[in-house]
Amino acid sequence: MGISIGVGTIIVGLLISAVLAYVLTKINKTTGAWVTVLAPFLALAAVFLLRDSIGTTYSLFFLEFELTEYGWFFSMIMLLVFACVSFFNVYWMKKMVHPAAYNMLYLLALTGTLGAFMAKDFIGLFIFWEMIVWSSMFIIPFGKSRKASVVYYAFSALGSLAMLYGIFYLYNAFGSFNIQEVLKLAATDTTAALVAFITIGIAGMVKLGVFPFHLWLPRAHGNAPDTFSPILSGGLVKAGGFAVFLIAVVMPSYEAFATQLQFMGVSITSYIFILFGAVSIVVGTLMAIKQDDFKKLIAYSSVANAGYIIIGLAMTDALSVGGAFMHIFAHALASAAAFLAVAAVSHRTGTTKMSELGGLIHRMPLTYLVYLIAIISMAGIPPMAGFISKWMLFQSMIDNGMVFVATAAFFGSIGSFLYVFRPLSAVFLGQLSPKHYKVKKAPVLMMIPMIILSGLTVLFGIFPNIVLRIVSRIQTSVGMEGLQFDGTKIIGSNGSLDPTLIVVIFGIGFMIALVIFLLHPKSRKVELMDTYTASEFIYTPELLHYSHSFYAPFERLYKNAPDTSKWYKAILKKVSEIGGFVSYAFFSSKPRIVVFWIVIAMVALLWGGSV
Amino acid sequence: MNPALLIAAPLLAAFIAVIFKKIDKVVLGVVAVGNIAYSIVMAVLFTGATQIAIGGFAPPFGISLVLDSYSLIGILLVNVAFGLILLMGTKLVGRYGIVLAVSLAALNGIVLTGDLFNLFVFIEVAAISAYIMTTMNKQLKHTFNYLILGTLASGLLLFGIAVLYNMFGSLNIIDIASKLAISGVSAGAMVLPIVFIFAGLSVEAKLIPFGGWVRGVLKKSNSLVGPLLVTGYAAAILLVFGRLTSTIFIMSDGLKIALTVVAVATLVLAEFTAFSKKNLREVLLFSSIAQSGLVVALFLNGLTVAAILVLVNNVVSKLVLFALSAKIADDTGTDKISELKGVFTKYRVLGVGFTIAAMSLIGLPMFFGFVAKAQAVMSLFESGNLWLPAVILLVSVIEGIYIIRILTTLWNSGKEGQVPSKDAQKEYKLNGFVKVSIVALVIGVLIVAAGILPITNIKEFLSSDFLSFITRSMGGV
Amino acid sequence: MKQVVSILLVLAVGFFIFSALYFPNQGDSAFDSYGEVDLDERVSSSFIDKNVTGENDEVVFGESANLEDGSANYVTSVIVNYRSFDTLGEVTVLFISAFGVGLLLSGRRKKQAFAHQPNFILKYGARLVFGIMVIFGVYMFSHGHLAPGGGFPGGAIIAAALLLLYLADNDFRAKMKAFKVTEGIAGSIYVILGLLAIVIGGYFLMNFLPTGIVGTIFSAGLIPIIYVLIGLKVGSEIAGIVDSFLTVEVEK
Amino acid sequence: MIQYLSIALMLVGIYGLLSQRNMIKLIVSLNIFEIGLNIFIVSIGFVKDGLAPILTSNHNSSALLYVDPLPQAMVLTAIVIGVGITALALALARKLYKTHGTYELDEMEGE
Repeated sequence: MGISIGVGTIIVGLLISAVLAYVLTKINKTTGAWVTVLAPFLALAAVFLLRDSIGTTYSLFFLEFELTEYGWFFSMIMLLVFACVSFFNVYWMKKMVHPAAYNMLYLLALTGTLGAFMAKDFIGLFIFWEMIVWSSMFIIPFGKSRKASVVYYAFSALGSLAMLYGIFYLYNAFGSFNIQEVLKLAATDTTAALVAFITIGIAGMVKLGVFPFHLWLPRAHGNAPDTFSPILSGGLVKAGGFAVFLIAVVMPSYEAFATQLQFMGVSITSYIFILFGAVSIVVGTLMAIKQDDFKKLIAYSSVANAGYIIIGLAMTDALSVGGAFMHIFAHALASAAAFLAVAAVSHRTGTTKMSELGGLIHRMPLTYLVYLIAIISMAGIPPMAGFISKWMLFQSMIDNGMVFVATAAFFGSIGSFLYVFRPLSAVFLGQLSPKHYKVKKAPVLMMIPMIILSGLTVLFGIFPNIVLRIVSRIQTSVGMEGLQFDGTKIIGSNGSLDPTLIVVIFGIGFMIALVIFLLHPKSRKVELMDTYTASEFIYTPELLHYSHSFYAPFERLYKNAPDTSKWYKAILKKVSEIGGFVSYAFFSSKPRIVVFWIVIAMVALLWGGSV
Repeated sequence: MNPALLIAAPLLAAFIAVIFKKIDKVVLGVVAVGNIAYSIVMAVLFTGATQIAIGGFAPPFGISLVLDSYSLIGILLVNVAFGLILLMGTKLVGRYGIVLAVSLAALNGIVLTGDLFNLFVFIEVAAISAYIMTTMNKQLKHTFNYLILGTLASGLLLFGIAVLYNMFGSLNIIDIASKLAISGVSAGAMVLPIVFIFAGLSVEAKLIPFGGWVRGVLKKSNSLVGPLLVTGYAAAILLVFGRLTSTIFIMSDGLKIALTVVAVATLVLAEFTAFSKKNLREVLLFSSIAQSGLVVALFLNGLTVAAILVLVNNVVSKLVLFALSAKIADDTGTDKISELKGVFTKYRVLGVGFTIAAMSLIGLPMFFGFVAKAQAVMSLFESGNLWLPAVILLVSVIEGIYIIRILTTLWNSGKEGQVPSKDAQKEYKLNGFVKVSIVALVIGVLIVAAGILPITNIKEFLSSDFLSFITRSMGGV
Repeated sequence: MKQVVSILLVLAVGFFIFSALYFPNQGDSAFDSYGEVDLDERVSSSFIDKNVTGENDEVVFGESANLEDGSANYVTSVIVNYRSFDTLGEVTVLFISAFGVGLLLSGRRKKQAFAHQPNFILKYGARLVFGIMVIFGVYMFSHGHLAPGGGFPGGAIIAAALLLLYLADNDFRAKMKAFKVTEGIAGSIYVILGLLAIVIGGYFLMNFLPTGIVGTIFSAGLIPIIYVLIGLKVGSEIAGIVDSFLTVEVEK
Repeated sequence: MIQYLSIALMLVGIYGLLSQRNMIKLIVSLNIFEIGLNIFIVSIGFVKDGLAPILTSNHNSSALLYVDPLPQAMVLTAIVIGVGITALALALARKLYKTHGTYELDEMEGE
């Protein structure tokens, strides 16, 4: 065939496959689901092959695309996540009320992300950005909650309309929609840069789920269909990182705000963003600790991790941006893997509530391992990819002397041990609930993506330079200093990191622990219900559950903490009240009341006109 | 091509139908189709803006109809909307065929006429047909309210027109505009007539606080009257607004601000009200009030192209949304959103049409609504206005929330906290939904097409001389 | 309290109207005060000289012929000729509201009976007066182009005559179907004449007949014809309204 | 003077609409408003010492001073429209009276 593969062909191909998936699912559900598996893989291969043609522009009808270094990087992450997750779709077809619509929207969401990453102008970016929003917005209510979808849309709309304001503001100021061009120009004009930074920044923060826009994450991630939660958390959220990257780095915010008050090495505007990041680390961590629902817990952990990403991007030095990129990548892999493990558990047991699960390590050992690797990476423990990124971020924070932020980040890291351990122990360790005696292993097809994701997490934990060299090239491509390497070492400003060495040390430590474990006498295995108290048997497994009131002391500590969702609810309540008042006062069925308002309005207008 | 035929034909139809009662529906159908066809032909053969004199007396002496690209858009919009509404609600026409024909004539007259007093007459004809039509909804008390307010409004309008006649000795809009330009009448002298005309039109255009009648009259409306009042009538009146603001509304700064405040307050408050409502038709009603406010605000700022695009988008999408909602309400006996969970699971085509219209309404890209909203925001920026775009976009968030709330509820039957399943599905029965579905789907396809095509050359489109084209064609004033 | 607020509001509106019309700021006065009107600044001056389409200096009663408009009554010439389109709309208003009244007060109906049976003299006296009134009404609308009056008052007089019969005779019930047909035909002819004018003269509602000598009964072209049509139409419509109001719904 | 009074009459009509609750009184108020308006419109066509705009054998030339015929034509239209609306309003009032047994808007049941 004479068609050369380009971004246009990929987008069109995905759109066609979305329609194809819809039609095929109508005919046969499984066939349709396989389309959603094949399409991302083909796209992944195609985008991978486009590595050499970075910098080329493509056009598709009226849309223009440009393959940039960072666009390629983000697209690869996204496609990887989609490709892996889509294996699960096959198993979920029977559970859906609208399977055909699900498959179509799933691929449309993928198209949206790719289009947004590769768009050359802002109009394209916005169109695809909104495509992500509405395709996922229709998928979320297929899960447990309709409200979640509305909450998701409300925040997304806030973000994307803020972005639209920024786009048109910039167009009005510079007469162009071209992303690169406009952002370069904006850097020379502090006001325009500020507007762009705030508006597009809000869009990014909303997508990332940074405080105070984090509320949609637990609701949407927690209630979306199990197969879509990994997409949301591992994939779509990262589009927010893309938006923040645009305004922080592609538009060199350090140059644009050079005249502003500088604070800890960054401008005050950037510092405010960093502070939001710090707050969301703390909030995300604290909230994650108290969740009972497995999926909500990971969702809150995503909030915390979004905080790291935005801090890294807003600090705009080589190490921090590199760290943020690495973190985007690592967290995408880890959270997708974690959510997939949840999905696998949910597929076999039908629940994601931790208090109803337990002891699944005996039934689903491989799932347990995948989850373990994922949470180790999320918590930033070597030798996983998550450790590398966190190390880079901490390095940078300390360089800049950001004590408060660094404290928050450390708090988040320690907190993450608490919350990742809880599901681990509650779901996989402990005793098996009697309901789940007959649970089988996760199906083979589900294992494939989980193993791929875990494998990559470990691989890039040991050899992070594979990714970091790409990141370094991205940094030089947007005109900033790139990361420095020395063999397998990553050079920081006050120290360097050799991941391979760390792995070796960790490997030795692990061996010693294993030996001790093997030599130690085995404990006796006890069934959950094999107990009695006051000479009575107990029949409620929940009360005996390992994770029952797991962190009760902690929870008591912050019981009275302010609840952000209350603020939004209060705003909406006010809106509703005003609406009710308007309806009551102005839209009366009594002519004299309306005449009264008409006369008042006329007097006001006549008076206003004569002023 | 004489546009007077668009007015004469429905009138003739009404007069004939009163003699031969049995054929009124046939006549009405023929006229509706004929008007659509004729307006399309006129659009195709359109060569340039002209004033067509009635009775052979050249303007400003006789009454004249203005045929320019602006009124062309208007008649296309009004006639097509009317035809589609009629198609979807044929069964409801009953004995009201004559009233509908007269209202069609009046709407065309409102859009076309270039004479202020003639405008008043047609507004009255339209209003009286509307009063009679709204009695279909069996809310007579509210109809009475509407009648009182509508009559007061047209009285105010007439007062403004009389003052203008005294000042300029003419009733022709373009003649007054040119006399205004020549005589250099100060903006202060224009305050009184402008405020009275504005107030008179606002009652029909449903601006807050003028349009207080609308909730009672339309919240229980059937799928014929409601869509007609919300789309056709609103479009015609708002187009008049546009014509007047761009010709004879010479406003002092204070008055311009005051009028803009009314329009923007309508936009914001009506969206808030729509947000607080729980019934489909009420939500849509307040949403269209808000859109009227937006359109008027854009007109007042001289952004005619943007205003027209927003208006067209609102008319087209509200047409589908309101007609389908009323249809659902007629057949299921309720239009409470929470009681209609998952109604689209069974009627998917209907649902797709509804969804596309709704998404166009909130202005998501790939739909026509985005083009309209983008144009509005963009041209506001160009005119140096930075706060109104922010208001529009913030209000869009509220609008999006309630529309998405409707969509997710109507598509998914599951209880909150549970995955939807087919067993929990409530059974709905809609009669004769096929026709409605097809109309909705066709409009949906058009919305998507119109949403994709102009973006092809969005830059040219946005910077095109469409605006100057319109002002030029307004008789060169 | 409410009254006080209402009065204050009304006074405020009045204040603005008066100050804008009669006490304007310096340079804001554009409103011609009462009686101080220069007709030459208005379109009406051309209506009086009848020179909208051509040159014409003076119209003389009984002499000027074949002008653009042949009516001696200027108001009539404005209503039925220069602004005939308004009149079509106006006729439509009455038509549609009569129809609406009929719709609202429909159902199986019978005439509302009075408590006292009207006596013989009233009954037959009314018939006599009815005849006179109808003749007067016909005179009114057929001389609309020469004298005050015209189709609308003429029609109203005819309807009043019918009202008289309704009031005077318990058994009287007009044939509503005939009225409907009359108004339908009259309206249709009006529109058809307008459309015919497009064919003949190129303009909707153009006065395409020769206008004759100003001041004679057979003058002014289409004006008398249209006024007769309007008279018939208004008469039957108002009669229809009267009928609707004077009858009551039959209880089932 | 007559113009001032006509405006005053309009204001009385508006006051009626503001203060009345009875349907018939509302219709009457509306009519008062319309009559005031009509007189106002006629008055703007008045020319001092002008003749009634009809050519007769006495006043047989258009060169004489006539009052403006156009506002009179407008008023004729406005009157007819007013008649139509009043008829419709009365019909509505009567229909409502039949269902609710009252002309007072506030005493009617329902919303």
